Amino acid sequence: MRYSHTLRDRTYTFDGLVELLAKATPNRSGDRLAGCAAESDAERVAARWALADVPLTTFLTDPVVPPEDDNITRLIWDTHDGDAFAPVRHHTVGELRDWLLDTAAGPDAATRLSALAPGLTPEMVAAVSKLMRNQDLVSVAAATSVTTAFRTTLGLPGRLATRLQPNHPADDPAGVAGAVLDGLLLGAGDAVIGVNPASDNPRTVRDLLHLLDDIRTRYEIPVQSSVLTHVTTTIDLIGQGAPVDLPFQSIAGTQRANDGFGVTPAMLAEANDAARGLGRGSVGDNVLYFETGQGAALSADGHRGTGGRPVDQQTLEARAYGLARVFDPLIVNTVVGFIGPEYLYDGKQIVRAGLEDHFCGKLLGLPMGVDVCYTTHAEADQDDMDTLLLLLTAAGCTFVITVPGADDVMLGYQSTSFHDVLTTRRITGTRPAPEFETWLAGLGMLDGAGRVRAVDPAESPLRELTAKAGA
Amino acid sequence: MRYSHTLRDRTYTFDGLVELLAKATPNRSGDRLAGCAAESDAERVAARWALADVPLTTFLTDPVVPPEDDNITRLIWDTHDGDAFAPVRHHTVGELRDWLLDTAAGPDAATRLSALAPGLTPEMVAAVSKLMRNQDLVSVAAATSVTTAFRTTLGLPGRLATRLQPNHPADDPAGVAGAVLDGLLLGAGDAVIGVNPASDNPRTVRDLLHLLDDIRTRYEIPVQSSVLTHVTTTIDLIGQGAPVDLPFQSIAGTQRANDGFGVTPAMLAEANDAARGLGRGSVGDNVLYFETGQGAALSADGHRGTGGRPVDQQTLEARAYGLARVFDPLIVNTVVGFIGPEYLYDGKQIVRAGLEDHFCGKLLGLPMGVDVCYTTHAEADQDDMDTLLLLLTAAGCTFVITVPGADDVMLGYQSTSFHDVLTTRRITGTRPAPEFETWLAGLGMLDGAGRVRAVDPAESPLRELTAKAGA
Amino acid sequence: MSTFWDPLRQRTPARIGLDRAGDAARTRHVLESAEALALARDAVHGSLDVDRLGGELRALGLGEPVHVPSAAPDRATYLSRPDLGRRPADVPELAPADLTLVVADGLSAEATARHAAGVLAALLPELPGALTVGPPVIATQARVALADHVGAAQGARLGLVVIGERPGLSAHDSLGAYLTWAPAPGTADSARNCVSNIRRPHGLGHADAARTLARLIAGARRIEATGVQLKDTSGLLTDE
Amino acid sequence: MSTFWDPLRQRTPARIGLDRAGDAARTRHVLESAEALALARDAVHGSLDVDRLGGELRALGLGEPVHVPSAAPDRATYLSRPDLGRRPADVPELAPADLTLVVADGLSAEATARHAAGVLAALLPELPGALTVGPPVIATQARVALADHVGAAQGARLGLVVIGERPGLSAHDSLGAYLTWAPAPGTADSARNCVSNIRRPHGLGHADAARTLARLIAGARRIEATGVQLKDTSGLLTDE
Ligand code: B12
Ligand code: B12
Repeated sequence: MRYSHTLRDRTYTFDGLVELLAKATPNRSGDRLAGCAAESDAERVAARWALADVPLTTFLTDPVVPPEDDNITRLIWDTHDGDAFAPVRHHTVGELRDWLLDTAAGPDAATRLSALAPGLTPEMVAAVSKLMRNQDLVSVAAATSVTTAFRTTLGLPGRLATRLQPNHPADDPAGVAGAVLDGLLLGAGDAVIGVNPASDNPRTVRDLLHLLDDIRTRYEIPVQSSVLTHVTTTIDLIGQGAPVDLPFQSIAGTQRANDGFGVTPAMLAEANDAARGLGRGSVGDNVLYFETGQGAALSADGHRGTGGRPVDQQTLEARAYGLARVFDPLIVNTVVGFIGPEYLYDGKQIVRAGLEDHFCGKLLGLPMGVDVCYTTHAEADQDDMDTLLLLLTAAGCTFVITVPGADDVMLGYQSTSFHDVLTTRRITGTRPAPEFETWLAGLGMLDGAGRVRAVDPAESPLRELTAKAGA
Repeated sequence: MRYSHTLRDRTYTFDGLVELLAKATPNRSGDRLAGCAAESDAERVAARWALADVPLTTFLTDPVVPPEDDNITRLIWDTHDGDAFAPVRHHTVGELRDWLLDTAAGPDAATRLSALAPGLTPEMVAAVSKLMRNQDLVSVAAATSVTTAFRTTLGLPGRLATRLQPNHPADDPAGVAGAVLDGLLLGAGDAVIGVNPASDNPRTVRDLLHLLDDIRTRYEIPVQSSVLTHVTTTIDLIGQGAPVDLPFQSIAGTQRANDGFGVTPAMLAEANDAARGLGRGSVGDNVLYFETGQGAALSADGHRGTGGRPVDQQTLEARAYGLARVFDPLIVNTVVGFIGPEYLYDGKQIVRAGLEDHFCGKLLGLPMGVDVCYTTHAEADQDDMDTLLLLLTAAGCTFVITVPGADDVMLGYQSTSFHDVLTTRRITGTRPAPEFETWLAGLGMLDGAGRVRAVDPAESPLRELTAKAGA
Repeated sequence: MSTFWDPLRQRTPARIGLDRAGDAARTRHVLESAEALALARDAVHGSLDVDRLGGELRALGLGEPVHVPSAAPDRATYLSRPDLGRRPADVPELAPADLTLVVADGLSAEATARHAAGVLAALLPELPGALTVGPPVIATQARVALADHVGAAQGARLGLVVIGERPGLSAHDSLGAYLTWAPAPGTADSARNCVSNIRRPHGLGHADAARTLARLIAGARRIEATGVQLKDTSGLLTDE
Repeated sequence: MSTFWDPLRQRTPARIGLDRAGDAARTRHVLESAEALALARDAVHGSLDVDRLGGELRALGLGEPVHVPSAAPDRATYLSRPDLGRRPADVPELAPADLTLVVADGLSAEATARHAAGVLAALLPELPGALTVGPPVIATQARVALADHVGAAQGARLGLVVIGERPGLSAHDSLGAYLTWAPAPGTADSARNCVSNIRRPHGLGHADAARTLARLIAGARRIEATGVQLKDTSGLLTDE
């Protein structure tokens, strides 16, 4: 199918849905790298006009990535819920935007948006996001509610949870424990305490699992832990009896890109079953943790779709959510600015992509978090992160990543700090997950207004937390 | 006084406060144009370290613009309140940041920050803002409260007011009235209904004053109006009995720049007295309306300070607030992205400057609003405006400018639309000024949740609003 | 519902009465604005067809038009360095005249191309015969203040610049006119008068603009000044 | 108060125990981070002293080091075009070897300059004698996958790249090592193994890194593969 639109005297044509979606995307370095970006603002607007007129049903017949080559397309199509789709079946992409904004502003918004989720495919959601302004992305996401639970309940309105990320460049247990203590004292960790191990040595991973589980049980903290090694290692460790709460895996939006990560849907299903089987959750049984990020598919040379054309990175990212939601994960986050400037050049592109990813994930029914972050080689700084963090909080983001001083000393990038979240919670009036909040209060860590007090760590009930780890 | 700081092996020196302030400023095209910007990130950081150590008392003895040449410096020094200054007198600039953040997070924040305002000079506030991240600027501004009143009460917590800006390229009364109707139907105008006349013909200005006053009295709308002509014209028109609520004037941060605008403090005092004398306010008697904006001084070649050195545009902007506050205005707004890319290059610079200006104004005790805007020649778009609007709302901004479809058809730039504010109010849970809200409710324009309903204008009690204007 | 707004839309180009999707404007309106922005950005970057405009100005009978480029070598420099746009690369040699006429591209060459010749053609008959008018100067990559240099070189008593105003979403072709008594480098903007938003259909027409300018010129000659002062003292500025 | 954190700060470079100003970190910490960012950005843009490194690598006794620039002509291109950094400008002619050694600047030339020679010097004695090792290849403006081209050209069974990891606020000089069985253009990252964060004081030391790599090399030769598989099947990877 060819699409076209005329602006002033010039007619722009787009050869198929893949090209149309790419050209309608906001300017982005990764799409330029892939060779699919619009060449001018005018071409971009023309593509948007044409995209606005595409009927949503087109996405059910016209694959962005051919199903015969791609298990994710098959999964998306197989799990599409025609009944849920009914309210918008006769709409175009442009009308879907209007429907979403109407619904978000109307009564029962959260219920109606949740009911729609299984009827939307990732490509529909990606398409509509391309017609939406930052404000629209915040507005609809804020009206959407997705709740999951394990030992804490996540995604409740008015809450902003955090992953406490206590990474260490040599996986030193005392170093990791020190960062966990710092985070807990600053009220972080209610989404997950999740370490990226520097090494992929299974014994190191097991040791870290024990370290985190010991801390949790010793202080009876209602949190879940995760060690972000490859899912196959985690499956093995579950088999060996290691205390696994949340198996983790990075995923991407095409079969080929996931092959590049060494991961298949079957592995994810296996990890899900294995971890659920352990029955370690207290208030819920969502167990998987996924990370995604625009650019991952292109970086693994897994970014091509129908006709061998490059698919834009934002559409591919939404497809990763299509994979994720099949497994009812506890948490998912995009690592938005993590990979580098070749995919998202500067603060503006990172902010926009963060809002898109959050919107798309949430609209598809995922408990969506964001690693609000950038690398030193991108044109961004902490001001951009402040901006994105505040915007995402307004959008009702489930959780964000937090590291000591916003500086990840192992992964080499900057995220948000424990302090940043305290500040944002105060500004926006948001609070941690309820179970965790109760625990903080029980330890005397909250002031009258429910905010985390500044305490002398030497006087804290947690002061011995690092002792067992050898510090 | 020379300042210096060593980073790694290199020592950076700064020849006086003027240079130090400029070099410590975030990267900004206007400071490059003026030739005072830092040459590298490293130099900028060095300047910030040095600035953090400057005692606040330095600003009381070491002028940025020499008092002998500049009536604004004299005004700032003459009106400085030593008692109010006491809590921070012994602090450095870096310690002031910590004091502000401590205070903002503590009890009675609004009271303590208000009490401090008369003790701070614009230069102190500009200096501390340079050490603050976007988040800090939002956090402290959100804790600060400044309330003023005329026919509506502005600046109350949880409120976001708007200027309804119904400009027309030929001052056509029906065209102006049409835009007023559009705005009122979308809940705008509670800060002011303010027209920029295309012409400076005094009769045109008088006609517009009558047009707005007729609409207001006919529908008993608790709002104030303003026709943004030169203050001298307004003074004349008051003399002639025209219905003037708020005299308006653009002001800048140096005597020379204000000379370039044809305005003196005496004129402003005269306008203030004349308008107060009319006693037209119902709930308060703040009557002046000022606009400012980074770059205005440089564009009028009025940007030099001590030693003939260029002063950075953000410090000069704060000095304009020092002038404004002497007159207890009803409203002040920076026109942040209005002038063009030669002063604020792109969305990032506009967002940052908007947050700085709002913070500085509010901390100095002003009822601070922002024209969230950009021009077509800047590297920015409506996404950046969405971002800034949401951030400012989180920061407790008093009001923003709104025009139909965000498109000012006379001034040639893009601001925010009535719809944008409705969306932002919904996302953030903010509401219009109380008197205006009551009026909206009385006309049946609000739904159960207090939000502006979509109505058929032909059925609205306001439907005849434009009739008298000849439409 | 939209019929309510139709008569008002005849009276203003403002985007009034946009349909709502929830609190926001509907997709159609959002795309219209995005499209307008893309086209307005083209207008900023467009360049003036000097030869064509020269032909039109020659027809005014004021002598051979002179092209004066500013000190800004290209559009990117022009946008970031207003100081360079405010002075000519070289000050031209011009015969003395009472009134210097500068036709400048400013931020919209489209505006200048469409309206400059028309406004001047309407203005010339309104000027007093005693006033000598120099040959039209076409200034490119130019700001308002560039005319101060030209006027000073010509020893003019009055400088008049018509210049493209920055393009907005709805008007890419709006012309401004700035009048300065005794033009000289360093003149403050408070010492000028301005007639703005000259364009069609919604702005000021060529004839109206010309009449306003003629009245301002007469007033300026009477009080030997332009700027805040001229407006302040002159009852003449009230429409007939 | 800060004494509480001192012992823990010996164990991690993480910015733990920052003093609060309200909810935020105090000015000192904010400036420290801003300073670290400025310096880390310098590290990204720094370039490798190829001659100096060549001298150190020559001392390993593996023959004359070969310099292979990638297809990315400069740093700006390198950062925006990873595809160019993944292939050599020209594939070098090299004598066959079992193990290809590539020393690449990656995102931190500082890391490569500080740690590459040390890690390799510690590794060589741990390798089995039967394994022939090619002359060190110094790759600039290079990404990990560039080594696939070199290894394929050498007909190598294993490719080892040591490469500068992207600099963070606290570590500008962290080295990564990537091992690939049967290197060939188009190899997926899932078919490699990685040893990362080689640096001092807080990361992996040269000797530890070399030992891990030696074990991985032994395992790879046994199962004739690297990647997810190698880790999956190998009990060997559990520390002694
Ligand atoms: C950037 C990055 C990524 C990016 C890579 C995309 C890109 N364009 O750069 C993304 C986000 C996709 C990614 C994914 C994963 N990564 Co990674 N990644 C990094 C990081 C932060 C920086 C790498 C770097 O600077 N390279 C230098 C530049 C110059 O090289 P490059 O050619 O541009 O980049 C290539 C390599 O970085 C490589 N790569 C990236 N990650 C990994 C992981 C493994 C196991 C391998 C073999 C290769 C590899 O892919 C890039 C593109 O070809 C490092 C941490 C660090 N401090 O180095 C972790 C790191 C290398 N990744 C790691 C892991 C575990 C993964 C995952 C396996 C996580 C998971 N459970 O799914 C996935 C899958 C990777 C795969 N098999 O493809 C670990 C490896 C641990 C180990 N010792 O084996 C590290 C050390 C971080 C950690 N400790 O968690 N990663
Ligand atoms: C940008 C702008 C400004 C900027 C100028 C700085 C700058 N660097 O551009 C700022 C914000 C400082 C400004 C201030 C004012 N402006 Co103004 N401005 C404009 C605007 C939006 C665009 C001008 C433009 O595109 N010029 C073309 C470019 C190429 O020229 P330039 O050389 O780069 O810019 C120069 C002129 O624009 C000039 N200028 C700008 N405003 C004014 C106003 C007057 C009266 C004069 C004589 C000159 C002047 O200053 C610039 C620098 O030298 C116009 C609206 C429009 N549609 O044109 C209003 C406009 C020209 N301004 C107007 C007014 C009233 C003012 C103020 C007097 C408001 C006040 N009450 O204080 C002040 C003071 C101006 C002064 N005397 O110095 C009116 C003039 C009405 C009239 N017919 O007289 C206009 C038409 C808008 C309006 N209707 O309200 N302005």
